[in-house]
Amino acid sequence: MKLKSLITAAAITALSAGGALADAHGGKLKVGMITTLSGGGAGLGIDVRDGFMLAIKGNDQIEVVTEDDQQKPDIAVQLADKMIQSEKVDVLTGIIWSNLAMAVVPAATAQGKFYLSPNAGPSALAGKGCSPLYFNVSWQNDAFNEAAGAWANENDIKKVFLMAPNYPAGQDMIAGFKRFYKGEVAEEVYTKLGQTDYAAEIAQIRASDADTLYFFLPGGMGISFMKQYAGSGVEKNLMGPAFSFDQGILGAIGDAAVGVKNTSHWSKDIDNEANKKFVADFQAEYDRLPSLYAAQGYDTALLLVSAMGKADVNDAAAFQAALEEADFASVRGKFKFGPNHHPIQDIFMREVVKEGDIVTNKILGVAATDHTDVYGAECKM
Amino acid sequence: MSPILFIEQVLNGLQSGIMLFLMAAGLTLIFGVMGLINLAHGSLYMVGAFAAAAVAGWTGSFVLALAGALAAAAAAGAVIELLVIRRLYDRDHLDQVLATFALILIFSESTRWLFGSFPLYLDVPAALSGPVRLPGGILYPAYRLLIIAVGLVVAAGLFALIARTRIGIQIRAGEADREMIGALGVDISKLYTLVFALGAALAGLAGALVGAIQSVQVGMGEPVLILAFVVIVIGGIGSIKGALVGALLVGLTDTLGSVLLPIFFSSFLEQSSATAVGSALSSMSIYILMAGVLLFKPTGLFGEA
Amino acid sequence: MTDPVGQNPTAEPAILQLKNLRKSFGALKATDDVSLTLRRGEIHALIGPNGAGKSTLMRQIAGGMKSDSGTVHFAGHDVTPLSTVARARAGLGRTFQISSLAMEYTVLQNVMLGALGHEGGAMRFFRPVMARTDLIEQAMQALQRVGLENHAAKRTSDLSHGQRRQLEVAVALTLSPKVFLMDEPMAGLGASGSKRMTGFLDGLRSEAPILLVEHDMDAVFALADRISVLVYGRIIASGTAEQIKADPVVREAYLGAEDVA
Amino acid sequence: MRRETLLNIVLFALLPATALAAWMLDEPFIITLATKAAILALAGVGLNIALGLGGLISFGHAAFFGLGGYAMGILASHAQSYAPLMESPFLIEGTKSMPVIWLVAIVTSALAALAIGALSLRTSGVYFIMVTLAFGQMLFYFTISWPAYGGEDGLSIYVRNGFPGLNTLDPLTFFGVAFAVLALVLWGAGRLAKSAFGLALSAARQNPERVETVGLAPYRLRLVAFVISGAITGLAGALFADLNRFVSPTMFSWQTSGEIMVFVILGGVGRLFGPVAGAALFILLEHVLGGLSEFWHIYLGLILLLVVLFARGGIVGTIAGREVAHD
Repeated sequence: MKLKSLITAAAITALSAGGALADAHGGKLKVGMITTLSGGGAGLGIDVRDGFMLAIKGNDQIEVVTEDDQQKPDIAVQLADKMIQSEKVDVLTGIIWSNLAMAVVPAATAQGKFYLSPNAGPSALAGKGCSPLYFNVSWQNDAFNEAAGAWANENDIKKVFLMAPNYPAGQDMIAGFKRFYKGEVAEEVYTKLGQTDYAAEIAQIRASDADTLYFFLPGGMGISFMKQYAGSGVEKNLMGPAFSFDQGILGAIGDAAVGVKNTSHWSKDIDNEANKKFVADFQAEYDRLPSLYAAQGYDTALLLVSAMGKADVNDAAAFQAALEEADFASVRGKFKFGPNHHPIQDIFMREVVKEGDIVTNKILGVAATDHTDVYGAECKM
Repeated sequence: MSPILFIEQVLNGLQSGIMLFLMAAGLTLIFGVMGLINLAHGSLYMVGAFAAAAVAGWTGSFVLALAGALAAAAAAGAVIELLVIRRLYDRDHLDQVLATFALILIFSESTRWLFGSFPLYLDVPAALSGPVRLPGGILYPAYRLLIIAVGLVVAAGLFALIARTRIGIQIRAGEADREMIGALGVDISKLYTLVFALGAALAGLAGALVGAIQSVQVGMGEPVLILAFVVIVIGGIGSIKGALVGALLVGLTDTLGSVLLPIFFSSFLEQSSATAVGSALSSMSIYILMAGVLLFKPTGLFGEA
Repeated sequence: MTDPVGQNPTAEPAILQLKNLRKSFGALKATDDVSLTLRRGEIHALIGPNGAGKSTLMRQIAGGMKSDSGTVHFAGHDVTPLSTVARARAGLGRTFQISSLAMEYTVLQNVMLGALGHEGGAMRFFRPVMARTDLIEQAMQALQRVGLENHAAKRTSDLSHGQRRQLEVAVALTLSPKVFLMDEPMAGLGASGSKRMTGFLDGLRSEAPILLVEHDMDAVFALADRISVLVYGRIIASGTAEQIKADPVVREAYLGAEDVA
Repeated sequence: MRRETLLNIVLFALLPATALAAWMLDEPFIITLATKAAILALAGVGLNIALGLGGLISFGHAAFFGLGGYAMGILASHAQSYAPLMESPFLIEGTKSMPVIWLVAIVTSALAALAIGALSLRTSGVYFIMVTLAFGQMLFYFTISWPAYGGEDGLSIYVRNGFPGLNTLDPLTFFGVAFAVLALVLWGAGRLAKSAFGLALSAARQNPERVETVGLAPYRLRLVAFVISGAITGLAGALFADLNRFVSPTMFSWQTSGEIMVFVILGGVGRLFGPVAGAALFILLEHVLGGLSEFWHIYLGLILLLVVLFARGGIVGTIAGREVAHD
């Protein structure tokens, strides 16, 4: 073992021009996972981590160092420094939130590390701020919303009421929807970030003549809104990106969510082998239904493994090319990267349904085929 | 905006004020009697909500869930009073802030350890799940009317408790002069444990009631805690009446601010920047209200120096 | 009972003049239409039973409490609207009944505070104040005059009650005020201490007149040029020691009472 | 030598010793942690002037920390994009020079502290705590919903700002810069505590009536203290932003105010080196406990609780004993 790693190290040293870049830990690849494991947002980070770990279970070529960012950008930046400087990881991944990604990704890629995003896709990183070393394995913030806008055009939705929290991701989401949607906008309301009571907004919705409410309220905000909306007796169509209707959240909303249409690149009932195996394995391993975050974590690991089979991570150009091929069986079915390293994928329209006692999602159809983001043109790498 | 909608929004503001009052009442009571700043009050609110969700999950009964929330929060309150809080009464506010900040950390992560990282399910009882029609044709969720009713009952109960009962007399004596109630032969430490448990139970009740229409998750207590502090500071710390008035003021400002400010700005700005400016200002509005009140009345509306 | 308001033209001009001061707390009239004067060179003692309103009156004069009505004239100016700080700067040197000292500080540091106040401000951020030999000298002089020079390095909270009174006086001395307002400087001093303080105050009146609130009747009768008697917030008598001793109203209302200190 | 002086020397030497050892062992992240400790200690030293010396329990110092951070973020982002901040009436360009950024951070947060302090100091006690919190929250919500500089996403600065003649990209050098600032401010704060102003301010905390009676206005003393305190915390914010090469509204959150307060209380209120001890211990705990368990906040909470209940006077107070802190 020691001899083997010595030989490998020597070979790599000979191959790599700098020499100083020699891999200190044999032929293995070291992944630094910075994700949210404590506090209110921990559920998402735990799902990404669990999905990722499931995919590399038994793979002794990948070593994962996991750290909790506490959903604080400054902690995330420091953890990235730690991963790069002390742990000497080759690849970083794990971040859930756009604001944390905005803090970490530019710093990580500037230090020559690959970053694979298992969630969060701020527009800046897809456009002007793109990097050859940054790969988004999830979605660009606008994607689900653009697809929803397109779907609305074709499904007889004439007038919408738009609602999102007043922060960049919220504004991006609404802008994404409006980019594709051709109908009328009745009203556009921005709520406070972290707001828990939506009585005032629901009254406005009731009074408006919109036929559909399109909203983005992630996490607890969505739970609160849906429960309150259900009790209000307002009966408009509800639609939104998948974040407020994912598996981890549906349990807390309960029946109130049934019937809501939401766009996602993944659903547990997508019919392909990889997905069936993933859903079954995940349930067997963790005894709960996987969420889209878990699916993204899983795909991220599959992508990484596929690239490792083609190139050595110390040869950045070759590894980048291997990642660009995206030669893995995604649980979403089709998956490839656009020129800005963001996904080209189908976005589905799902509907929340009740299967027995469990509230979950089922696919209605494809909302956008081979969808990609609009920021690629600004990306120069 | 139509008059009906405006009235409905005023009602929403009052209702949100009542929810805040439930939370603030315990906080102000504890401060008034013991002079303690309790940052962990939000954690007791969370304990109430989680206990309610757990009991509702086992039994399916909302009434039992409320009872469970009251019991769990009161018990948690009594335990931390006996173990920690009573050592803080004669400390300065600074020590109280740090110790109860530490309690928040312990409560939050212990709850996550016990219940997991995902939000829990707690729904309103079926009988109250829909809207009712109010005079004037306003459709209003029945459950929110229940919250208003409970809030008013709690307010009346607290006023009666303080004005009429033996404990109330002791509490008032304690507010006026801590040494005096000792001299009256009252067991102060028992009284303090009781008052703290009562305040905790109120927080737990608020958590359970509000949890049914919001998200039952770790960390749910902190935003409400800050709002409750704003409320009691505006009203004057230690005053139940102040807490009620402060809560209604904050509820109205918050609700009407978020509705009216964007409309106000759209009268002279273009739509999207009006929405942005209005939303930004409305999220700051209650803090502006609080700073404004304190500038004119440095000890709150009903507070004594 | 002559000239309670100080209208006698033959007397020294009044440096401090109170006109019709009133202060009520709810139904309780703490001070009720109080007028009196303090002239240069005199000690004017204010006596009365506990709760008569003496401390309230002192705070109305020094500025800690707003009067409901009435005015305070000091050194030719109406100082009624001024804050405590402004009145102190104008030259009102006050000592407190219940010690009002910085308890964490040493005795010397407390007196230094007075010296700083006299100098006109503390907005010096860099030079260590304990390196200011000029201020230390002033402070030590003041301590010496009250007899605390050997306790300069002691922590104030370790002082006896009597010593704290002496320290209060020392702080006031550093201010070189135009008028002293002293609230029970003899309390807790003991016989020999009282005697020493009496002698000290006797000499002090030539520096600045003293409005003296005191329970120690021996000291009052030994020192005071004039005495005013305050009962239930009203001045019921005013005059020389002999006049007061002889006044039947005073005897009944006050001197006959049990709580003559 | 007094025990506290000895302890201070040890505390003071601890950070550079850690950084040097980490440099020799080639553990750059430990240097980053030491830098973070130095910067947060600086924020604490700032707060301690208001809190320890002046007795002003500010629950809103995140406002100044954040303003300092945004002073850095805004200036550096404009320099990064070569777009001037303002063209009329006169041209203001962005900058990547630390000394200029520090100056702007200090002036901005001092002005903010002047405004916030002038209003807040009309109140006292719990009301003061809460009104300062309110001002912090206002700025927090303002930055979240203000789109020009990234809103909740914050601002990333890709390359650390420069200091003339130094390579600030080198972790040890940047540590040196931060530590030098901390040392300078500690020296200044030590002088301040012993100055005429310090004497009067601390007296106003112990007994405001006393101070008034000698003709000094407590309000003015406190306001000046609040301004100095805010300015130092603002400077710390600028350095913190440079450490992370990133600023976000989190810097304004009430939790940040709480944490700065925790450093001070943990270390020892009113002790010159208290914040240094507090920040170092806090970061050590965060680092060590964070590796032990997903639920490490429980242990952190327990330790904080034990310190408050049983180690009164914080670390410095416990070790050095109850000597007079201000002579």
